[in-house]
Amino acid sequence: MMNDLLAHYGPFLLRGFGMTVLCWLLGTVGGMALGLAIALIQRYSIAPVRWVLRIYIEAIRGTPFLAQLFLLYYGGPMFGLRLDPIPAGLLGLSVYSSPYFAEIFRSAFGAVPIGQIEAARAIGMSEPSIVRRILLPLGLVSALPAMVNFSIVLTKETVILSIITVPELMYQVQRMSAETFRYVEANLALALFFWGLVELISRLGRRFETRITKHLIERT
Amino acid sequence: MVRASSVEIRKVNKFYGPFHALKDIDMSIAPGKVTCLIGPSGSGKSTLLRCVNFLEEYNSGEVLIDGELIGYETAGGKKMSSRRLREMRRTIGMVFQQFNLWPHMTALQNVAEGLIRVRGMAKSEAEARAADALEKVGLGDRMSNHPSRLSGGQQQRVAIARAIAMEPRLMLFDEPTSALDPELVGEVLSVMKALAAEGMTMVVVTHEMGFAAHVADKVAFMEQGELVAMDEPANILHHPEDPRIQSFLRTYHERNSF
Amino acid sequence: MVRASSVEIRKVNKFYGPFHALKDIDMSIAPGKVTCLIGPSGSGKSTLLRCVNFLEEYNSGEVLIDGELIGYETAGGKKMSSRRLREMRRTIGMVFQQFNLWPHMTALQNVAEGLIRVRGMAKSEAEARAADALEKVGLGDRMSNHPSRLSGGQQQRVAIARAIAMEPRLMLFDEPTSALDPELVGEVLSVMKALAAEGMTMVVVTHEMGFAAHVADKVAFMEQGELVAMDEPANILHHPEDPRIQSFLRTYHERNSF
Amino acid sequence: DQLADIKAAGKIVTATDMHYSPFDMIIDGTYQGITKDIFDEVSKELGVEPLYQDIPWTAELPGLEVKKFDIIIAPVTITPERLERYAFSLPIADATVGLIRSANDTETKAPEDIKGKAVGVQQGTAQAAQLQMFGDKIGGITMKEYGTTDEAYADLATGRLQAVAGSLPNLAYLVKARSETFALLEPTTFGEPKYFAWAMRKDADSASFVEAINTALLKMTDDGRMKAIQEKWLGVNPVLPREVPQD
Amino acid sequence: MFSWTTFWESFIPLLWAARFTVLVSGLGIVLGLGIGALICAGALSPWKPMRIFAALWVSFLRGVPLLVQLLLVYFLLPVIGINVPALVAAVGTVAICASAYISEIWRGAINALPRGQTEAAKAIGMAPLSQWTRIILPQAITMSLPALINELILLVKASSLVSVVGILEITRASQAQAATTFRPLEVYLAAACIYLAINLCLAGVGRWLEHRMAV
Ligand SMILES: Nc1ncnc2c1ncn2[C@@H]1O[C@H](COP(=O)(O)OP(=O)(O)OP(=O)(O)O)[C@@H](O)[C@H]1O
Ligand SMILES: Nc1ncnc2c1ncn2[C@@H]1O[C@H](COP(=O)(O)OP(=O)(O)OP(=O)(O)O)[C@@H](O)[C@H]1O
Ligand SMILES: [Mg+2]
Ligand SMILES: [Mg+2]
Repeated sequence: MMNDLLAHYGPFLLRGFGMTVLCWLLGTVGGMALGLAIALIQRYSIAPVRWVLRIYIEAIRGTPFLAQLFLLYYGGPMFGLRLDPIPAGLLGLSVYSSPYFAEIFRSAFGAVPIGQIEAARAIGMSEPSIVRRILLPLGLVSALPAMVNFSIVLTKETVILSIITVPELMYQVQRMSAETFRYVEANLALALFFWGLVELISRLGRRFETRITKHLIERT
Repeated sequence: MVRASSVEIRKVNKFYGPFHALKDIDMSIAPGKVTCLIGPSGSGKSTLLRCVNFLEEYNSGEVLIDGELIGYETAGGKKMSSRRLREMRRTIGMVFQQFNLWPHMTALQNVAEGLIRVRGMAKSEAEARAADALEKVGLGDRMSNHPSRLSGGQQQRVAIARAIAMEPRLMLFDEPTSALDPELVGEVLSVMKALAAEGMTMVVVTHEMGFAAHVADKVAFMEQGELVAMDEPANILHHPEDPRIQSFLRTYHERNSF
Repeated sequence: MVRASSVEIRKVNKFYGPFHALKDIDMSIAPGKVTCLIGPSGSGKSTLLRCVNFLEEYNSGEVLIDGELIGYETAGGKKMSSRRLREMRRTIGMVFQQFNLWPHMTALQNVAEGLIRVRGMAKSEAEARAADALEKVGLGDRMSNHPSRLSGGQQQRVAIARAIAMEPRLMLFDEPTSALDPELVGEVLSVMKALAAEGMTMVVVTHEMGFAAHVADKVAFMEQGELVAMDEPANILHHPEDPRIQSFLRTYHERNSF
Repeated sequence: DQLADIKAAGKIVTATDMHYSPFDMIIDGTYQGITKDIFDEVSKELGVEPLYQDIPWTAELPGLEVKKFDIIIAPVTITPERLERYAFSLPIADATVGLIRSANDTETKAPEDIKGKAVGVQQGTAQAAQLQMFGDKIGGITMKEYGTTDEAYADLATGRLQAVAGSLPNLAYLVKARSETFALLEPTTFGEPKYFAWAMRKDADSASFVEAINTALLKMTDDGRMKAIQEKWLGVNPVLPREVPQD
Repeated sequence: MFSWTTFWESFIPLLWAARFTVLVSGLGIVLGLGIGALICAGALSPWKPMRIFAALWVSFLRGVPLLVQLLLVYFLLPVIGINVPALVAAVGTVAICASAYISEIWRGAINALPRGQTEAAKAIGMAPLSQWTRIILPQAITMSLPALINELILLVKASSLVSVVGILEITRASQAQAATTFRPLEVYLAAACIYLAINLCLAGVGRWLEHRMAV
């Protein structure tokens, strides 16, 4: 029985998992890039631009992903925006995650002692260099756990992509449990896949974290 | 030999909220000269120094580096473009009172960073240069330590090496020897003297009168945001006219004799 | 009048990885005495000071405060309970080389905090006390500033006030006057002298020979992790036998005379 | 014994997903629909108070198994696989598959017209299986599966789909509510007849309870109460089998 | 096309359901912050068993989806004889799950605190509790406020999952509403507006705190 189940649904689940990982990865990378861009523009631009970005952040951050995705995919065609499920899903994930990453970056930048930035300014380093060489590496120390946190939250938000028929893991699991009523097995598979993915992400996060904090043990 | 910069400070005022930190400061520093800023704690020395490279925005007046206004396009006008400011800062070095080393880089990387990013040197060349500068301040054996693994004096020397490696035409030192022991102060001073001889203008905030007496071309005494006097070291340190300077120096002599 | 503590350091060794930072240090400090630690940068002065209140774990040897071992239950044994360590630390004050002020509190709160949390004082009483301590170091008018709004010297004085307000029986100073101007050094020293007279043992890392000469009962000279000599100030500063001390002092004299 | 326990407690604990019109709905904050009307009567027959709970579909079967509720009154289509695992009541409504199209679509008129078109359906349902079979028979369709019917309807409105298959009662109710957007294909049903029923635990402890429920349902069919309810909500009175269909 | 009537009419049932969203996420936040601080202290404690416990806590609670956690608490605990009321199960699970994320955020901020800050506190013999409440957390919280508000907003939205234990909150109510009106777009938009209103309050509090705590 169990073997039949595996033989029949195993490949679907695996394919679903692959799609989940792909969506998560691209969505996270897209969201981080957008978020970083937002945080940087906020830092370096004039007040009106900052207000606009503020509104963007609060509007996207304050509303559920489900509603956003619904709007984008099912409401989009009303305004002439007709996307296929996967592009819509990736765009949705990136946009949805961008304000969170933007805020994490903003708080990370705030944690960098001003003296260290001044030291870079004083030698005439350009702002892009300062961001790359000082602000990001130092800010990452405080931001990394929050970023890992949110990336983990995002893995779970990918299940919402099933409502726009992206064939990710949740989609396959729902299908399996609806067809066979083996919801325990199906959800166990779901939980195991997710735990595996989350463990992997947090392990990688921890390893990276020890690498960047190793030298910061400060002395007085 | 590089050309040293001149500094011209005209009626500079700085407020922190209601607090008047700099009051109509006028000062002019000829190229290649060493000027020491002395004065009581909280008198505005660091603030003035930071106005010179525009890390601190002054509220009125003018600061001219080599005759060019820094920070503003015209006096009292709008701020200059950040690109132009950056270009001006490339010729100005600074050593901070709190060092401000970058904790995620080794001593060597701290020094090489500016050479690579600002002077556009190749990494290997920059590191060779940085190693040289660290040798000069006696840190040849600690180049691969991160700042958190250095003693106070060692950190301060890295900060000094970082600034001199950039070969600025104007150097601003904020108490560059506060964490150094007497021997090292001597060494660091000789490095600084050599720089001065090579054609570098220096403004040094210091509490070390000995240093002021030996190295400075001019000594400026500040108190409560005012420039009380600026003159040859001998005139300030040996025959001061102002009673405030007299009392300031009296305690110094008492303390340092033994 | 409080009772001052004695400090007894026996064969203390400290390693940072392979680096031998303290080598078999032996030192004994009688209650109520002032001991100055001098020596080149990186010689281990800060490290030794930090071993005395066990902020730094020593690897072997013993540090006894008033005859009681700090940090370990028995020499080389397991660590003492954190409650006991805390109790011992309550009688030991420390002023750090980098001040370590708490940036989210005003000067007044920085000083009052320990009185409230550790000494269990009522807030109003603690603040009155804290205000007193700040007055003593000349900061009566800056009590409500946060550290980021204070000059280097002002920050250092807050750190000193924070330590003395706790009325410890043993005080550890790591270059307590590095950011102070000569006049203030005088004032701070007189505060410290008064404390010593009231019965406080002091260990002071300093580069100020004048201070060592005037205030210290004993001067200890360290180099490369070793205690080279420890004696009356006159013997160390005026007639040093060890050539290392001689050369160290020579540069000092050159520098400070003017 | 479950039935004895229920009678002793004086109440029967149910679970349903209250968003499947016209069976289970929340209108103005109160629970209404075919299921409720029928179950109210069934409870009366059993002489106990019904306790209605809104539980998302995902949690219903697990909850049933750990005895959080006595019965799932969400309409579940009877299929052989499901019969293996759960006890079903007698059918309470027709679940035969039907099709809808966009109201302004003039090309798709009869079920056969969906050949080669994109048709949406809720994934894993009996209706999906029927649609699949029908599609194969008429020469292939592009079937798109959705988590719930809501999304399939939404996608029909965007024009990504040309038709959506579902259980007839649900479709009929939808078309009534949004006649400007959706229309039924004629004839309204195709494929094998299917039925909705309620799910209970399949063990000895529950056998008498299942029996009692079925007895009550039969009684209602016979005395016309069932007919009244069906007509009230659907406008028609489907003929329901008098025993649980086994396929 | 877009039905404004449905949109406006949706607000009545949705606002009514919002009570539970606010209740569950509000209590969840308060408890989660407290538990999060304890777990964070555990993760940084010098005592190894404590660190391992904290690591397992975080790994389990972040690894298992909140939905599954809720199902476990509500449906599996009864199997071993512990029956918890739905609301308690919901608040408890949400708080415990949140604590894992919150503790990680604070751990990051604390890592970035200069070591000298706690050394100064230790040197005067301050007890660990005071070190935490007076020195470490105030600075860590200020530093991590934006990230923390992020998390709390996620929490408000994640509280929709408590509908599996039969609590009718906003998302659930909007699904029901969508199913009766067959106009999910309008209904979800209305739901989004209510979430936005709640979350704007949170963001506002965050901004205000950030402003206040800045020195
Ligand atoms: N964490 C560490 N890892 C490795 N080496 C270290 C570490 N901390 C300090 N050191 C080294 O130990 C030596 C002693 O340092 P310490 O801070 O005690 O010197 P110091 O006498 O206080 O010097 P200064 O006068 O410059 O403050 C230095 O050479 C320093 O580089
Ligand atoms: N951000 C600020 N807000 C308010 N007051 C400030 C601020 N920064 C500095 N001050 C005040 O301005 C005055 C001048 O400070 P500055 O740092 O220039 O003194 P300084 O001469 O360098 O003293 P020191 O020798 O102690 O370093 C001080 O009284 C200080 O309290
Ligand atoms: Mg200063
Ligand atoms: Mg030191």
